[in-house]
Amino acid sequence: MDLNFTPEELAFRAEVRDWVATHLPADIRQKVRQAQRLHKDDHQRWARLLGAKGWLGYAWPRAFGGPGWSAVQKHLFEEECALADAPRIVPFGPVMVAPVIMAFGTPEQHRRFLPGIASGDVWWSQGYSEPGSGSDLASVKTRAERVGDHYVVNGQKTWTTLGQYGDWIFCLVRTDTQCKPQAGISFLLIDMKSPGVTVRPILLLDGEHEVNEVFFDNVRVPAENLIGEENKGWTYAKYLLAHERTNIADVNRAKRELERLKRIAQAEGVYDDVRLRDQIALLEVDIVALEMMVLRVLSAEKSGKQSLDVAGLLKIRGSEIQQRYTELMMLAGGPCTQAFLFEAMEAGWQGDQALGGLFPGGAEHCAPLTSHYFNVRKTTIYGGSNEVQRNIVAQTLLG
Amino acid sequence: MDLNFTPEELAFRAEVRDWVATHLPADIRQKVRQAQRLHKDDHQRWARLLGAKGWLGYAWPRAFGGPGWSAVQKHLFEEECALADAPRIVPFGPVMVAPVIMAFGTPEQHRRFLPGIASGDVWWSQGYSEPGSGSDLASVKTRAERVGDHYVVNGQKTWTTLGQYGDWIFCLVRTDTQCKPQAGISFLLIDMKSPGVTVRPILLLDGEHEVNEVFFDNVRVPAENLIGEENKGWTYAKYLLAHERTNIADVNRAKRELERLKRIAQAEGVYDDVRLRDQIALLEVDIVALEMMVLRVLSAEKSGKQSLDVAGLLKIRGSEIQQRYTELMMLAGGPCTQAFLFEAMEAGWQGDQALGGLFPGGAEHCAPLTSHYFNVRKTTIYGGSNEVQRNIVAQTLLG
Amino acid sequence: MDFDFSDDQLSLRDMVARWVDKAFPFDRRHALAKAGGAARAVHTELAELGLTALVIPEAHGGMGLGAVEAMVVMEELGRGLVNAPYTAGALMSPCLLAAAPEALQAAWLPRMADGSALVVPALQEKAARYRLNRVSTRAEAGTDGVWRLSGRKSLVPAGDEADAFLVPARVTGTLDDEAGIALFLVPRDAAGLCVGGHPLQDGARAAELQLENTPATLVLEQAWDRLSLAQDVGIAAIAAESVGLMDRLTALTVDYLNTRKQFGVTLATFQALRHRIADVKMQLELARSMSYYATLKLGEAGDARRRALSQAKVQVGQSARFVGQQCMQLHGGIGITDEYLGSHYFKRLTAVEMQFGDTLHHLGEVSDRMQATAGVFA
Amino acid sequence: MDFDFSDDQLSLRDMVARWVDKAFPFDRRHALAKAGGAARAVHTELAELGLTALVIPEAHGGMGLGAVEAMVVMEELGRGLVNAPYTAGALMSPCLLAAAPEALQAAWLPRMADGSALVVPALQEKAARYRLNRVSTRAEAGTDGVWRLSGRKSLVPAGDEADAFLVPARVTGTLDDEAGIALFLVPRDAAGLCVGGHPLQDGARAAELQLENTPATLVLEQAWDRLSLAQDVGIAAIAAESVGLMDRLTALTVDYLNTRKQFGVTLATFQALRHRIADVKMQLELARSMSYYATLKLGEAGDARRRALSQAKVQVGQSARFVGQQCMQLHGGIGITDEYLGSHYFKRLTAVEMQFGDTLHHLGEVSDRMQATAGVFA
Repeated sequence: MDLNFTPEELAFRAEVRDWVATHLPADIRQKVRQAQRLHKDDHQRWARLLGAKGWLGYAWPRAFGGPGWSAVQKHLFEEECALADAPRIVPFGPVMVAPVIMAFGTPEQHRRFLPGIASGDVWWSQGYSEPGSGSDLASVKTRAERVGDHYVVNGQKTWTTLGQYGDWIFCLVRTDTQCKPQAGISFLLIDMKSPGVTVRPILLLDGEHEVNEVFFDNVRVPAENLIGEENKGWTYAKYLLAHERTNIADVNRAKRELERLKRIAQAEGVYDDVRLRDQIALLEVDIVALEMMVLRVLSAEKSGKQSLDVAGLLKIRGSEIQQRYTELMMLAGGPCTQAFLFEAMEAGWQGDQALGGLFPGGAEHCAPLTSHYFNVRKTTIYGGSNEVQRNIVAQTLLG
Repeated sequence: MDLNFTPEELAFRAEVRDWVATHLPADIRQKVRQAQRLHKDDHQRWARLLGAKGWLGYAWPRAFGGPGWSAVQKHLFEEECALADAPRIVPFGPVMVAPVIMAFGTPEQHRRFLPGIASGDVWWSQGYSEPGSGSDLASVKTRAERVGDHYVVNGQKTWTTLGQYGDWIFCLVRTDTQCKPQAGISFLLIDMKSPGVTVRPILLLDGEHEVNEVFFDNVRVPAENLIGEENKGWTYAKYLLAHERTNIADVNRAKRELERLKRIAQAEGVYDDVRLRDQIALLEVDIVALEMMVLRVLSAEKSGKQSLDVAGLLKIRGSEIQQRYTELMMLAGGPCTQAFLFEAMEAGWQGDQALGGLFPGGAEHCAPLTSHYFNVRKTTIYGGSNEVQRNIVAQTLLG
Repeated sequence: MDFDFSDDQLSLRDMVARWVDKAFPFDRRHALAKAGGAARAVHTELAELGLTALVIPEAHGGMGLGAVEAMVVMEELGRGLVNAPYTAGALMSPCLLAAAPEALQAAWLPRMADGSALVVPALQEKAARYRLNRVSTRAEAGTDGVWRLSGRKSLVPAGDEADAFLVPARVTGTLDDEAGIALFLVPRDAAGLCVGGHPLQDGARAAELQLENTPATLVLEQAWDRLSLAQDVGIAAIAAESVGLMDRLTALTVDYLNTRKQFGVTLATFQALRHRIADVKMQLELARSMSYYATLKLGEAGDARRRALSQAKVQVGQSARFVGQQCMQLHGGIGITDEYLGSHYFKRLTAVEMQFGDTLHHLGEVSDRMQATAGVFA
Repeated sequence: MDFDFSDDQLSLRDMVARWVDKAFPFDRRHALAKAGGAARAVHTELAELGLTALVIPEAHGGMGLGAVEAMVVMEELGRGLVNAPYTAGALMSPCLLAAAPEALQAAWLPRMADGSALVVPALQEKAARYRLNRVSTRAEAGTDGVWRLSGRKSLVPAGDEADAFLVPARVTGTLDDEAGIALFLVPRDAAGLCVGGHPLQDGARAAELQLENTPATLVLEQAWDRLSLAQDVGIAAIAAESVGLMDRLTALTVDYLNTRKQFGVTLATFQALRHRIADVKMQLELARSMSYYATLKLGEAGDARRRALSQAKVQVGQSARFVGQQCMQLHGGIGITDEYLGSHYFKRLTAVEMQFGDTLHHLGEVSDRMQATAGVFA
């Protein structure tokens, strides 16, 4: 038992820290630090910088051009990126579809798709959820009919995060309607520039355009874009969901946001108010406990001695903590966070100078706080709702 | 809309207050105030005093010798008793079985059983729960077979509160095993001095003897002790449970205990500790809100204009509040409440003088606090567990 | 002790509910919010219903009704998610002006009653957060006998649509002194007044006021007690509004649980969700109880009223947060979209908790005022 | 960064677990508690296993093992619900004596290691509640060079079964001064010492000490840092014990849910109860994580250690309360009976929360020590 990283791990951390400090563009860093709106270019500039370094697919094995890092190294990389105010890596390409392509794709598919993902040049989207399927993912209705050497796809996906930027989308589609729901699903890669693909924005309650509906109207998809076998898609989907769990707790970002919460409370003069401060202290305990739980998982992966299946707990706790720190930021920001300026989410917004110097939000940090609180209501819903996660946790205990 | 009681109601309250102040024996009042152990004699002395005044059956209609009070008057009576540190009325006779006897018993049964209940002379016990039936009350297994003009009863009841003092017990018994669980139940009154009745104590986690198991071994019960019709007992049982709901929130006692909590916190020097004090303030809000909810029910009963079905909510909230004030009392009492002296529950215990002046509990008020915290864990379990109550509340909303 | 509504009160409720049904559907509400939250037109419609006259004395053209009627109206405005400056303009301002010299009352109250004038309080200073007594705006009487105000007020409801503002300013004393705060009336076209309007997160609209030697009419010299009362009137009003909001949001959620299918069955079949909606109902009924309490305690003297109103705000704040968050969660993805009605109830419930003091603030108020006994009749 | 246990640590765990299985069944535990909580015999058995020697230096007849081994033992003692004065006598006292003059160490540590002597700290003063620095017991050096103590200590673990006490007393300074507290050793047969034993709610035993000019041996003159460290050793120990307690109580509850039938099906089929047990598991794993954290942070310098240990105590306190209460609730009536094993786990979990400072106390400690950054490696 040892709480310290090894000298090798510490050296690795220092290397990442140095590289990120040098390469993360100052304007992007500033946006993340202020929790302002990131645009496609912001995401993609950072992705390409990581890609050029070979770190965008930071969880990839060497065989596919990845760095072949250990679980601890991946964690340290994520932590350093978070602490340096780097944007989250948009996961749909490098974290989600890439492992599926590696595991179940053909060598030809590897050659065709992985380089664009690794470089950050090709933007992938996710086509899992449908209007009728939330937690019940297997109830996929989007139909793909084999016609010659193509599939013809008709249907609708939804909640497609940042799908407005997507070049490609990986989809669960129904290729057999005569069997059990799970048995007739296939995993298809679709070029979003294909005729018949329409992306329509869904505004969320914070007024932001983050997710989309994607419609497929007789979209012709070459059969070589099928991953693995027809009707075996559910297997690949579950494999993907298992990989999505990496960094599910997002504790590194929580540590960063806790620091920001304290900055906000100080700036607003309430850091020494014992009532609010106690809430921050409680959150600090929550975050340390979550981090220790994450480290226990890493240690178990590292040694391989004892498995530790707490993915459900990490998802539940991580999302609760995200919601809590945004809530406390809003409360610390005080009544003026209730002012709503859409422009305040943009870098370059002048804060107190807006409205002829009359914007009430005062310091710039207050402007997005309520929007963020609203935005993260999603975290306990998506990625398997926390209710579904509790089902899973209970299943492991009770059978 | 008016928050004030009418002059008549206030006059009634004053009458009750005066009478209780004059008649409640000082030694009993002191025990209740110190939350010490009450014995049979304590309960029965108070019951007989109330009985002599005609107030033991305080919810009874005039036709059966009760005072015929309105819902508000009943509430005011309960409140005055609580505020004066009177013991709770042991409900099994006057509150639980009496309404069933009144509603479904024969005139002969009225004459035979009600006077003893009204006077406080006859101690009744409850025979509902069985080892196999907790929330699932209808799964009664205790068997009553009709043999001539008797029933022969075999089986076991459990959780019989204060059953060690019982003269009579009302029981749900199974008289038909060939039908649906609810359909074969009868409601039988059994003399606990009958041969074959054995009462065995169950100690609860606080070490107190409050509940019992009651065994029936070929107990012969005259058929005239059957209430209503054979196999219709489930109807009567539900009627009883509905009546049990009266005062289910026990908010009057909560108000009294909140006062005691503040006394304890002051005595222990932590009333001005903002952390603990905030918890007390939150509890105060909870109690006011609960009281308002109770008053809304009374108002609705009084006017008959709009029904207000919040019994489940009152049970849930009332029991949670009971648990919370005992928890806060324990925390306010501090580490010395962890000392355990069985004698400390008794009146006449000398507090700091015990153990040759070395008992750590210090002020007498600290000694029973942890025991009480343990004791009230039952409140969210009995009388329909809070989980069952949530089922009921949800049912009214969702169908 | 009686919580029944009178027939007149029930008629009032029905009238507001009918107006909401007919004139304030979600698409109108949504469009107003999208357009920046301007609500003067809505205020005018409420005036046409007679609602802006509700608590104004009959002598000044009002209906002279009381706190219970205000509660009835606010519940329905909440249920209908009506973003109008009703609490500010029709309840708090009349309360403040009731302490004004008769002439000033006569000049403004009739026009407020018929809706031709909208007067709103400007109580919030940014740095004060929730401390009503932290007033840094200064008032000085010039040699010409005219009071002039300098300072800044934030989050003034419907500020750039109002005709005048009721502005507390410090005449004497240090920053937090309760004594030394006077109340002034400032017309929107006053010299040296700059008004910057902006939308709010809940779809309503507010403004920042900048006052520089702005001439003002004295309403009340020692204004502290009256300010505190007016804010408590506001607390009772938004408590009632919250009950309406929660009532409707719970109903929406119940409908959704009974409709939405997953795994081949409706969500309402899942016990964990059933228990959650039971918890929601609990918080709703506790809040409703405390909304009644708040309204019925408004007439009590100083500290007893203050304690009761803060107790109510603590309960309503907790309930608003719980009901809002849990109803969003129970809806899943659809609940958090802008196009869905429910998310706007959630946003308003969020704002309510932070209006006139958040839950922690009022918990402090309760804690500061605790007495040996507690309860409705303590 | 490695949370695997070594083979030796796993053997140690097995050894304790085997002893619990064989020698400490529930009926023995129950009988001991009923009889007043005397546990010296149990302490002796633990000594026979070598466990009392665990952290005592090899030079003094101990095994010289560390905090992780202590954690392993405490988890198993918790799982087995073993009420022995192990935290006090085998972990905290050796920590305190490590700062004593060599001769004093030589006089006591070997006997503590072999179990022939039981030495326990007497840190609690009633009026101090959880303030370790609030020491009113006075120490005065007589003209004969002998220190004499006067004062009173409460809740001294296994007090009337111990052979000696480690007693902090004030030499100089006012009531709360951290400087001016010295540490003394007082044998139980010292003149002027009155020991009154009594049972505890959790089935263990403690004593009240009354000292009147009681002669004592000086252990350490400026004892504050060492006292604080020893209490943190205690916190880490009961954190580990709590994990064992919760682990077993959760397992008992899982078994019960899978066995008990209501309405014709097992309780485990009810989703609301399934989600509750998931929440229990959450609290258990958070507490386990923070128990590791507490143990691994014991070696850090003053304030960093203090902060970490208080963070751990806050988590463990919350978890202990939640797991204890919910597992009782999930059991229904059977859970709260004296004859059922589970209720005794609940009672011990209740005591644990109030030992060495309750959750609110340690939240204050965390709050007082917050820094800009936070986290395991902050």
